[in-house]
Amino acid sequence: MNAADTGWILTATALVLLMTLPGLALFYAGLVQSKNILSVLMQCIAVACAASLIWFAVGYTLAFDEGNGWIGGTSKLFLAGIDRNSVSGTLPESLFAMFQMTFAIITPALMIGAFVERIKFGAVIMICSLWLVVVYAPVTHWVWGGGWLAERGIIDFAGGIVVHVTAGVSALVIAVMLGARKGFPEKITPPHAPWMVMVGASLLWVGWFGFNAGSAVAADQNAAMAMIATHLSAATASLVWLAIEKFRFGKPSLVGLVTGTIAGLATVTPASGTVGPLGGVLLGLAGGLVCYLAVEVIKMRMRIDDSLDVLAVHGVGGATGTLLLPFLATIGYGGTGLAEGVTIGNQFLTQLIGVAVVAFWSALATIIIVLVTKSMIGLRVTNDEEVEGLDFTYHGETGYRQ
Amino acid sequence: MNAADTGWILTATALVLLMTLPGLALFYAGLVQSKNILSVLMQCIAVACAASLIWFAVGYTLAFDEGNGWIGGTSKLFLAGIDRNSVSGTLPESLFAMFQMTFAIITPALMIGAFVERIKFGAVIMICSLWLVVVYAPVTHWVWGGGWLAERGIIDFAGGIVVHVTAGVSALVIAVMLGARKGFPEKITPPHAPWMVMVGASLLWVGWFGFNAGSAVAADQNAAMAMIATHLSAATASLVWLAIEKFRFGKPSLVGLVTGTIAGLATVTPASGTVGPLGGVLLGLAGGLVCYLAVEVIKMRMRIDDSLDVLAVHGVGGATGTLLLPFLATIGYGGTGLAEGVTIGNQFLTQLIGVAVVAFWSALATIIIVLVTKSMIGLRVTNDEEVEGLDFTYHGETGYRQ
Amino acid sequence: MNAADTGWILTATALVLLMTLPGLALFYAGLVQSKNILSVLMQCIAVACAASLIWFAVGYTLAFDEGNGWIGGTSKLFLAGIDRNSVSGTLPESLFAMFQMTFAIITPALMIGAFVERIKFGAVIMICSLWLVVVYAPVTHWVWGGGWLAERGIIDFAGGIVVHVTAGVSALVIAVMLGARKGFPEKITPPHAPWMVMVGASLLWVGWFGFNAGSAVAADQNAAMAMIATHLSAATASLVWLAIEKFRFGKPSLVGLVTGTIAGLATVTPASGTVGPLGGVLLGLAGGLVCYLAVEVIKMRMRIDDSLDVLAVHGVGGATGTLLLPFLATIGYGGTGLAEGVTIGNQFLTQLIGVAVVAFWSALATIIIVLVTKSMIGLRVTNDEEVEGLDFTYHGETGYRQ
Amino acid sequence: MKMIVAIIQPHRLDNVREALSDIGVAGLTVTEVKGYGRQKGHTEIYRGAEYQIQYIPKLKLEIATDDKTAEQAVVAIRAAAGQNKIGDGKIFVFNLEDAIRIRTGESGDEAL
Amino acid sequence: MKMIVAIIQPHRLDNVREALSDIGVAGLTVTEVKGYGRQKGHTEIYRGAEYQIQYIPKLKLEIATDDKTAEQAVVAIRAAAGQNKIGDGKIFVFNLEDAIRIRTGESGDEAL
Amino acid sequence: MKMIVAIIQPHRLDNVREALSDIGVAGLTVTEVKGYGRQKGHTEIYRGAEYQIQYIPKLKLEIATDDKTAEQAVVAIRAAAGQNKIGDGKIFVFNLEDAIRIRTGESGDEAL
Ligand SMILES: Nc1ncnc2c1ncn2[C@@H]1O[C@H](COP(=O)(O)OP(=O)(O)O)[C@@H](O)[C@H]1O
Ligand SMILES: Nc1ncnc2c1ncn2[C@@H]1O[C@H](COP(=O)(O)OP(=O)(O)O)[C@@H](O)[C@H]1O
Ligand SMILES: Nc1ncnc2c1ncn2[C@@H]1O[C@H](COP(=O)(O)OP(=O)(O)O)[C@@H](O)[C@H]1O
Repeated sequence: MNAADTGWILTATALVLLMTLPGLALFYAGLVQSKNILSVLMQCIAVACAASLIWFAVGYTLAFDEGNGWIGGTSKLFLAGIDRNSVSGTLPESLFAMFQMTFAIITPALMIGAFVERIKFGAVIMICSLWLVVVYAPVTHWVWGGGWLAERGIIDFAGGIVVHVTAGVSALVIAVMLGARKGFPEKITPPHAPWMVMVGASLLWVGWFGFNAGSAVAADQNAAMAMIATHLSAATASLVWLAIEKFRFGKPSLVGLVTGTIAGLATVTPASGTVGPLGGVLLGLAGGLVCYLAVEVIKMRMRIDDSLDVLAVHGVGGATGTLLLPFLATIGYGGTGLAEGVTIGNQFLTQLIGVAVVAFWSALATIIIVLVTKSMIGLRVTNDEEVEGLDFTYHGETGYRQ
Repeated sequence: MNAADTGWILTATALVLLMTLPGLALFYAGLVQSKNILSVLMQCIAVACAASLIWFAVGYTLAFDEGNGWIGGTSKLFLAGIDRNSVSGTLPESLFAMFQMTFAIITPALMIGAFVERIKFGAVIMICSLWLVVVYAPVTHWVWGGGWLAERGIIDFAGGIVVHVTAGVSALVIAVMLGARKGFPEKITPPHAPWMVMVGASLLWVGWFGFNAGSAVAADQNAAMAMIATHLSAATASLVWLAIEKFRFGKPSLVGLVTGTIAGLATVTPASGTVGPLGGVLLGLAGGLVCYLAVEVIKMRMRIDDSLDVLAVHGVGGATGTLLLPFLATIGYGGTGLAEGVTIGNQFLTQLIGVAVVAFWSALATIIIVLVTKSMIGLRVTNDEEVEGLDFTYHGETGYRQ
Repeated sequence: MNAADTGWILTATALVLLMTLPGLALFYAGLVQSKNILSVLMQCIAVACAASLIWFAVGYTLAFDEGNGWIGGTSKLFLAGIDRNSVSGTLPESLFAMFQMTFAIITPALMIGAFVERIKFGAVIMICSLWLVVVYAPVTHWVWGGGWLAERGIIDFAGGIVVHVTAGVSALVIAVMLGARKGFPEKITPPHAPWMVMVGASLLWVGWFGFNAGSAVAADQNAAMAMIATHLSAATASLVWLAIEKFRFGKPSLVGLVTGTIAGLATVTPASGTVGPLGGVLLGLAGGLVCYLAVEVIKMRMRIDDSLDVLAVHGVGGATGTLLLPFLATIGYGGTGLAEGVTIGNQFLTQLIGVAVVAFWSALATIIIVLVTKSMIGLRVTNDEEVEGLDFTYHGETGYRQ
Repeated sequence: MKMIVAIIQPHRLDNVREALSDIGVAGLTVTEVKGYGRQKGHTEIYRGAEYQIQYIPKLKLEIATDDKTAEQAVVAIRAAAGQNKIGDGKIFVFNLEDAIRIRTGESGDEAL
Repeated sequence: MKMIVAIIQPHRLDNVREALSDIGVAGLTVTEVKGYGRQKGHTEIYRGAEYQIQYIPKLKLEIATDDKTAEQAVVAIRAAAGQNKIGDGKIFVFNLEDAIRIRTGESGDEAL
Repeated sequence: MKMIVAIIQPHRLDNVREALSDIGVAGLTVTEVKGYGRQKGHTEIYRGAEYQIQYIPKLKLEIATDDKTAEQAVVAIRAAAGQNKIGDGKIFVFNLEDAIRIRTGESGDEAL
C-alpha cells in the first residue's frame, strides 16, 4: 500500500462525489422549470443513494471480481472478504471500491437529464437501479475489470465508454420510449436559473479533476498530465461553444458556454491518460464542435426530447474522445503513444468496436429495462401532474418561497 | 513527520471547513423563512470566526495540552511553543491544531439550528464562545486529549460524543430556555428554499469524508474504511427516511431525504473507525429510524421548538452510533473488533457512561451559560423584530432583491 | 519526484480552481443587480477559459522559462518539451504548470469586480487576455521566475504582489478609464443577493487553503503553517469588519463580514510562508482595518467606481501584507525569520520597491491595454443596454425565471 | 369601456390568451397573485410536520375592452379558464373611464 | 357590488383575513406590491455606502363584496390592519359592475 | 376621486415618480406585472433552440388622486414614461368611490 497514492485517491473520491452532489444536480436543476427543480435534485440524490447500496451489494463484485470475459465473479457480494489489509494495486481495496462507487453514482445520474419534468419518481429509481446492474457493471468489467475489451487492449482511461457512452445511449432510448415533454419543442420554457447551471458546471469541472486525474489511481505524472489535458479540453470547448454562438446569434450565452465545458470534459475523459496538453486542446476543439452539432441534430432535426442533451453532450463527447485518442496519443509533448507494436489503425478499430458494442448493449438492455418498469409501475406522470409540476405532485414541496 | 499523511490532513482540513462554510450554513438557511436567511448565514460564519480565535487562544491548549484527567494544561495558550518543527504523531503540530480547529468551528455552529429566527445576534456569539471553552474544550480533552474517558477506553473516532452529543444536548437546552418561535407549532412557515437545504446537505456529505476519514490522521486503510462506512451509512439513512415518508405520506420529500443523510452521517461518525462497510449500512438503518422518531417525539409530542432538529438529528444520531458501535465492531468484514480482552458489555458500559456524563455536563454548563448571557445582553429579539425578520432588524440587509 | 507532494498539489490545484469557479464568480455576482448576474458569471468563466489557453500558449514560458531578469524565455511555448518525465522541484512539471495556471486564471478574474454592469463583454476578454501577457506573466517572472525581484530577495509567498497588487491597481485604472456606473454613487442599487456573496466568500476561503498552503509546493510543515496563518487572518479580519460596522452603524452586515474575510485572506497571502499563527492574527487585524479605510477613501472620498472594491480589498490588502511581513517574520512562534544577515529594514525596502515598481508597471501597461481595446472594440455599453441589463443585452438570457 | 379582471389557474393562461385573441383582444396585463377562497389550499409536510398552505398561486389578468367586446370577452374567458373545479376563479368587470396609449396619446377605444 | 382594495403591512395579513371571515367574507386576492408614500423607506448600508430603499414591501388585498357588506369590511380591515403607524396603508373602494364565478357561471352577489 | 393605473416600462419608474411629485402626488403603489400587447416579446436562445418570451416585464403604477389632479397626473405620466416606442404602455383611469387612510380613518381627498 502506498500512502501518497491513498491520500490522493481519498481526495479524488470526495471530488467525484462533489460532481454529482451537488454539481450535476445543480447543473440539471437550473435547466428545468422552477416547478420541477426539487424533483430533479431529488432524482439525483436518490439515485446516488440507491446506486451506492447496489454497488456495495452486487455492483463491485460483478465489475471487478475475477470472472469471465463478460462478467465478474460473485465472491465479493456485499464486499465480502474486503478487510483492512486487502489491497488493490497500491491502494486499500476498500478505497478502490469506494472510488469506483462514486463513478457508479454519477453514471446513472447523468441519464436523468434525458427524462426530467415528466417521469414518475419511482420509475427513475427502478430504471437506474436495474441499469446499474445490467449495463454499467458488466461494461465496467469488460473495460476496467479485465473483461474482453480489456483483453483486446481498449483504452478508456476515465470512462468515455464506461460512463459517457453507456449513459448517453441509454438516456436517449429512455427519452424516446417515454415521449417528449408536453409542448415540445415549440412551447418548452427556457432554463429557469442559468446561474445555477453555471454553478453546477463549475463544480463538475473541479470534481472532474478527481475523476480523470484520480483514474491514474496514483499521485504521479500520469495524474498530473491527465489533469492539465482535462482542464485545457474544458477551456477550449467552452470557447468553441462561445464562438459558435457569437457568430450564429450574436450573443454568446452562459448556458451555452458551460454546455461546451461539459462537452470538453466528456470528450477528454477516455483520452486523458494518453494525451498531453496539446492533445487536450485538440480534443476540446473536436468535442466542442461535434457536441454542438449533435445537439442540433437530435433536438432540432430528429426532434427527440433528450431534454438536457445527455446523448448529444455526454454520449457523443465520450465517443468522440474514445475514437480520436489513437490519433492524438503522439501529438505534441506528454502523450504516452500507443502500446508497443500497436498501430493507430489497430487501436482505432479496437476503440470503434468498443464504442459500437457498448452502445448496442446499452440500447438493447435499456429497452428491456424500460419495458419492465413500464409494465410494473408505469413511466409517465399524468398530464395534470406535468402541468402542475413534479415538485409538489411527487414530493409535496415548493422550490422557492421568497 | 509523514508527508503523505500531512497531504491528506491538509485536504481533510479544507473539507471540514467546507462543511460549515458554506455547507451547514446553506443547510440551515434554506430551512428558515426568507426574511431570516442572512441572519442564519451570518450566525454560522461569525461563530466560525470567533471559534477560530478562541481555539487559537485557549481551546487547543485546554483540549490537547497535557493536563489532568479533566482538563488540559495551559502551556500552549495562543499556540505557544508550536513552531515549524513541532510534530503531533506523523503530522506537523500546526496542522493537527488547524485540523482540530475546524471541528471546534462546526460544533458550536451546529447548535445554531435550535434557536434560529428569534435569538439576538449578540447572544449567539456570546453563548457559542463561552460554550466552546466550558463544554467543548474539556469534553474534547476527556475523549481525545488523554482525559478520563480516554483512560476508560471510550471509542469515539470522529466525534459522536465530542461533537454531536455536546452540540445536540446543549442546543435543546438553549431552545427550551429561549422559548419557541412565534406561532409554533401551528403557524410556522415551511422551509423557504428546499433546494438550498439539499445543496448544503451535499456539501456536508462531501466534507464529512474529511471529518471521518480525516480522523484517522493518516492516509491509510483506516481512513479508507472510515470513508466507505461513512458513505454507506449516509446513503442508507437517506433511503430509510425516503421510505418512511413514502409509506406515511405517499410523497417522499427532498428535505426529508437529506435530513436522513445528515442523520446517517452523524450516526456513523463515532463508529467510522471501528466498523466496516456492512456496519456502515446497519448504522445508517438505525440512525435513519431513530432520528426520524426523535424528531416526532421532540417536536410533535414534547412540542419543543428545537427549530431545525439539532438534538433529534445530531445528538440522537451521535449517541446511537456511540452506543451501537460495540455490537458492530465485528460484524461483516473490515471491522476492527474491540481491544484485546474487552467484552462488548464492558465497551457498551464505557460508551454509555461517556454519553451520559457528557450529556449531563453539556446540559448543566449550557444552562449556566445561557443564564449569564441572558442577564448580560438578553436572549430574545422583540416581537416586532421577529415579525419583520432578523435579516433587516439585526443586519440591515435584504436576502433577495430580484 | 515526490508522490506525497504531488498528491497535495493535485488537490491544491483543484482548490484554487474552485476559488474562481464558482467561488469568485458567486462572490461578485451576488453584489451586482439581478439584471447583470449572468454577465458577471459569464465574464468570470470566459476569462478563466481564455487565461487557461494563453497560459498554455505563452504565459507559462514567459513566466517560468529561463530568461533574463525581466522576462522568461520562449523555449516552452505551448508547453513544448514538457513530457511525463519533466520535473519541477519535487513535482511533475506538468503539475507545476497546471497549478500556476489556476493562479493565472483567478488574477485577471479578480479585476472583473471593478468594471461590472457597464463594460462590453468583448472588452473584458480582450483586456484580460492582453493583461495576462503584458502584466501578469512578466511580474510573475520577476518574483517567482527568478527575475530581478527574486534576485533582490523579495518575499511573496503566494502572490500578494504577483496576484493582488497587479490585479488591484490595474482594476482601478480600468474603472477610472471606463467611468462610473450610471447614477453612481447616489443611485446605485444594493447587492441583489447577499446570500450568494457569502457562499462565494466561503468557497474562496476554502480554496485559499490550496492557494496559500499549496504555494509551499510540498506537503510539509510550511504548508501547514501557511494554512493556519491564512485561516486565522481571515477569521480576524472578518471580526474586525463586523466590529467596525457594529460600532459605526449598529448593525453588522453579512456582506461586510465576508468582505473582511477576503481582506484578511488577501493580506496574509504574501506573508503566509513567513509568519506563524500569531502573525496571521496580526495581519488579519491590520488587513481588516486598512482595507475598510481604503474602501471609504476610494469610493466615498475619491468617488471612483471601483464597483466591487478590487483595489481597496485585494490590492491594498496584498500590499499591506507584503510590507508588514518583515516585521512579523519573528513575532510569536512558527515564523521563519528573515534570511541570514537580512535586516528588517533591508527586507522592508525590497518589499517596498517590489510593490511600487509592480504597481507602476501594472498601471502603465493597463492604460495602454485599455486605450488599444477602446480604439479597437470600444469599452462601454450603451446607456440603454446598461439600463436594460447586460444579461439580456449581451448574453440573451434571463437570470431568474421563477 | 370596461376593465375585465380575471383570476384564473396559472396553467390556463395560454388557453385564455388564445381565446381572447380569437375575438380580437390584443393586449392584456398579467399579475402573479395568491388567492384565498372556497378552494382549500394544499398541505406540505416537512420532517413530519404539516404546513397548511392557505394562499394558492393564481394569475390575475387585466383586460381593457370596449363595451361591446366586453361581454364576448367574459364568455371567452369562462370557456377557456373553466375546468369546473373549485378554484377555477372569478371574473370581475369594472367601468373604465378612460384609456390612453402612452406612445401616441390616443385615448378611448383607439388606445386599446 | 364593491371592490375593496386595501394596501396593508405584510405582517397584518392574517389579522385582516380573520377579521374578514368573522363578517362572512370568504374570498380575497393578495398581491405583493411596493409602496411609496408618507412612510420613509429604510436605508441599508453595504461596505459603508448608504442605500435608500424608497419602495416599501406591502400587500394589496382585493375583496369583492356586496354593497352592504362593503362598509363593515372597510371597518374590519381598518381595525385589523391599523397599528397607528405611518405606513399602515390605505383602503380604496370601487364600484364593481359584475362578478362571475368561472366554475358555475353564477354572476352578481352569488358569485362572491 | 380617480384611480390612475399606468402600465410602464420598468426603467421609467423613477422618471414617472419624480414627475408626479412635481405636481404634488405623494403616494403610489407599484406592482411587477407582465404585459402582452403590440410589442413583440424578445426571443432567447438556449443550446440553439429559440424560445419566444411573449410576456414582457412591466410595472403597474396605481395612483389615487382627487379629480382635478387626475388630468395633470395623466399628462405627467405620459411625458415621463413615453419614449415613443411600442411597449411604452398605457394609462387607465377609473372612478374611485372612496379612499380611507387606515392609520387615521380620514377618508375622501384627505386620505390621499
Ligand atoms: N370575494 C372575493 N374577492 C376577491 N377575490 C376573490 C373573492 N373570492 C374569490 N376570489 C379569488 O378567486 C379565486 C378562486 O375562488 P374560489 O372560491 O377558490 O374558487 P371558486 O370561485 O371556483 O369557488 C380565489 O383564489 C381568489 O383569488
Ligand atoms: N395616492 C396613492 N395612490 C396609491 N397608493 C397609495 C397612495 N398613497 C399611499 N399609497 C399606498 O399606501 C401605502 C401607505 O401609505 P403611506 O403614506 O406610506 O402611509 P399612511 O397612508 O399611513 O400615511 C403606501 O406605501 C402606498 O403603497
Ligand atoms: N387591452 C389591454 N388591457 C390591459 N392591458 C393592456 C392592454 N393592451 C396593452 N396592455 C398593457 O400595455 C402594455 C403596452 O402595450 P403595447 O401594445 O405593448 O404597447 P403600446 O401600448 O405602446 O402599443 C402591454 O405590455 C400590456 O401590459
